[in-house]
Amino acid sequence: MATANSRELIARRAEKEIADGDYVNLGIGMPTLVANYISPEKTVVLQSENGLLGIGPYPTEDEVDPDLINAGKETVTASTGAAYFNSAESFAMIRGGHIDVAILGGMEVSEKGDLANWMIPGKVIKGMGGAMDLVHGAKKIIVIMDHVSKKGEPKIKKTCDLPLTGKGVVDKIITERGLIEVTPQGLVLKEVFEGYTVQDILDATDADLTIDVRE
Amino acid sequence: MATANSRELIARRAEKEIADGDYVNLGIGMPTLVANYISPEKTVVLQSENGLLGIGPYPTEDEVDPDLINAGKETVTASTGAAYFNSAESFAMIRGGHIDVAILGGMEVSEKGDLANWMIPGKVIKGMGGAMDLVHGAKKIIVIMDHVSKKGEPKIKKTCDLPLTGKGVVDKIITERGLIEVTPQGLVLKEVFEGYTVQDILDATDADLTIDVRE
Amino acid sequence: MKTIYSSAREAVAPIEDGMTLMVGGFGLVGIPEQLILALVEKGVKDLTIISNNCGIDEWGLGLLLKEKQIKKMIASYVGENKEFERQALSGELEVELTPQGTLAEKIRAGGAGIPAFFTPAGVGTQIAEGKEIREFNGKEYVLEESLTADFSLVRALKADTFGNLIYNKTAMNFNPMMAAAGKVTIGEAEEIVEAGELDPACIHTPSIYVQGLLQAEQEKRIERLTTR
Amino acid sequence: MKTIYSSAREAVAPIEDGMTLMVGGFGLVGIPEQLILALVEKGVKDLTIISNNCGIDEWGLGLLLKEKQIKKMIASYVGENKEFERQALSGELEVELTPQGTLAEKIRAGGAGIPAFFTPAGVGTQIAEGKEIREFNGKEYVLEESLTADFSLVRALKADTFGNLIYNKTAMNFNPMMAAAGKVTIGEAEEIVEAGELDPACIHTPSIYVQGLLQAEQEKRIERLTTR
Repeated sequence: MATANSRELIARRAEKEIADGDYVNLGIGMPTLVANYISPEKTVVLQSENGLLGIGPYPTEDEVDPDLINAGKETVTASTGAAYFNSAESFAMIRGGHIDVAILGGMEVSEKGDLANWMIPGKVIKGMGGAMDLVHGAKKIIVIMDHVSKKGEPKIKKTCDLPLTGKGVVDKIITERGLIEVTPQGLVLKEVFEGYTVQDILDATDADLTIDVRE
Repeated sequence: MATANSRELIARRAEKEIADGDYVNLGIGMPTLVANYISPEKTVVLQSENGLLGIGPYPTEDEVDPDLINAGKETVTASTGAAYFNSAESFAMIRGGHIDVAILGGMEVSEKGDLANWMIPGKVIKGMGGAMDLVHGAKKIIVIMDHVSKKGEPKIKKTCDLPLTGKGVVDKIITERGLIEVTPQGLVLKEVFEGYTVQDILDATDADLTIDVRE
Repeated sequence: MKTIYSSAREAVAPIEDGMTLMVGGFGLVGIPEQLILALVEKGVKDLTIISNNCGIDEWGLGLLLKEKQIKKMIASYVGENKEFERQALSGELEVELTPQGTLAEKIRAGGAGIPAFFTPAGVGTQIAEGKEIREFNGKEYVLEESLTADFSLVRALKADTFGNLIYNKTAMNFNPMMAAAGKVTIGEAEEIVEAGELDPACIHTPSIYVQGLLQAEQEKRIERLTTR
Repeated sequence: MKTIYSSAREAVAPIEDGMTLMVGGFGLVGIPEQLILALVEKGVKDLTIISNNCGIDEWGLGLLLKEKQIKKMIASYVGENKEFERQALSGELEVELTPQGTLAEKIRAGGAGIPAFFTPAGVGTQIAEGKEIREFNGKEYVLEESLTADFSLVRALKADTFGNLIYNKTAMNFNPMMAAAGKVTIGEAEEIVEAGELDPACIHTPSIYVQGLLQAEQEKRIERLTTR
């Protein structure tokens, strides 16, 4: 499982996928951390699918408004230039291709870019929330996750075993070990992170990988 | 053709179809006149499909705002408790069955309640505007028109010859001669107005009429 | 001028066993607190509830669940509630999980007289099983049908006496679409003001969608207090 | 922070012959006056224009028509314009008339990623010819596909530097849906204010839909001056 350290590394690398001026949706959990590392040089607007464009920092105790939360139900603030709207408008933004980047967590990703991240059969069903809409809407879908499961099993596989969130939707996968792009020709390993080798990644991946690592 | 007098008579009779608390859409032309006769005892909210709920009186010269018009493109005012919204929301109200009464003009109405009121083949095509949406949305569709055309030909017919605005959509027809209800059993003459007889109406109508006039 | 109820009990009086209700809110934010409590008190049963979530064990729709008043739940995320889990697994509670954007759009469509629409969400997943799939411009979409309700219960910041509503910040969420999709919509507002006091250009729910109003204080419990 | 153009000419520079444009407004109310004038000046041709109306002979989209810059018009009502009549009857201009609510919904769907939806408007009329008809709950509906555009030109009362827009009264009309349905949307605003000056709860078009801004005075010609 990712250490605090590797979570920070993943979040920092994911931040580089965000360009100045982008509108970004960050999923619940590790993706939310990315917000902490957004360069002050960039103007980035964070969308929250419960109806806020322009998530600000967490509030001070005095600023807490119970009616102002993010999609993870945490109390937040609104940034300058923010807008509130209803859930239909929020998903119009998402589904309509207006979000530049969505960064989501993942349980499994297939070599075709299928994503499974919403349920484990036999375990309690919690629901997909906005994930199934997000994977079809944002211009770039980045999955950030541990490279292997808690049991040490590969999470990047030829095909997903878990029920899908979306088919052929992922553009990039970032783990603590490296960065993999999903291309029409299959998965391409583009970056290997400190402390790992190409072989480490091949061993921990259950799908064909083309190696195209720039030094 | 309807005289100023008969137009007033029709408008006054149409007003009786509006109940206290109703949300009403009045079409362009004669239907717009109905607004002049709405009883001060009733709270009636007039919807304008270009994005206003709560049409007020025409403005004084000082009040004129070029950005505030009705669907007939006349300058208007907004009444107390009004709301502005976009055209999609406006037709959501209409299509979604939220308008209690729509009062529209007509060129022809068939005995099945088909309405033709938007084009005459060979003549200039102006477009249907919101009429095709309105006839499917409002809970009660009332057509007000002259009983016969300028050439003296019946406008209430077995079937419409003109291109339809909607099929089986009209609930009541009010003309200067009387009031006719459209029922699953066909057209029923319910009221005969001053100056006309049942026979006058039968002669000027090209469809079967059941006579059910209460004295 | 809309009916203004003197109590939540009076407002929910016409709600009967077996009805379908839409209930606004995202998590506990923007839920009509007093109307939910009145439904619990009334003991109305076999409800079908359409709401993004199902409250928590001790608040919001979780209270209805605890009293086994809900027969079927249509929602997108129900992970905050242990009793939900128990009833869903034991088969006591019927559950229809819907992607959040599809849920919002199905409700919006219901209020807007659109019976069905195509959406990409869920294509290639179990959500699309048994539903029509069609390709437009080389991409696959699934046909989803609209939702309406016998009653919609929504929570506003302010209402005016005509029934216009405005919502507070992210407490808006599903409330406006639900207000439009209910055959009868009751707006629970923190404050009811005279008609004319709200800016006509800033109305979130125009009065046409609202049949009754209730003024009520809100507890606004916080699920995840997060501060700097 | 969005691109703020220093002139309408600069704003329309990337618009090319043969493109599809959405242009906001109902009648002459809420039309982006200076952007339209700049299109005339630029002389761009073979445009497909999606707009509820087509201006009048001497103002608004009527000016583009006069210069024969429009190849195809998608609109709901075009009765205010003699030159339109002439070009439509002579076959110079292709015309696609669409019920107003269907037009608004097709544009809304385009911006919202909904490729098609069912609507009752037009069933049993020539509008539905050649289109799929399907019954839901005993009523017939016609399948309509969404619309998008290369550029959307909208007119706002105020914009902030982020691109949030608010509209004035009934000058809102088609503008918000078009702003969302344009691949590139240019907002012509009477005033551009600093980000933070607009109330986040009263934004009609959130900044995500807007790519560029132009501040410009508006003539606001009145089609039918009616006074008490």
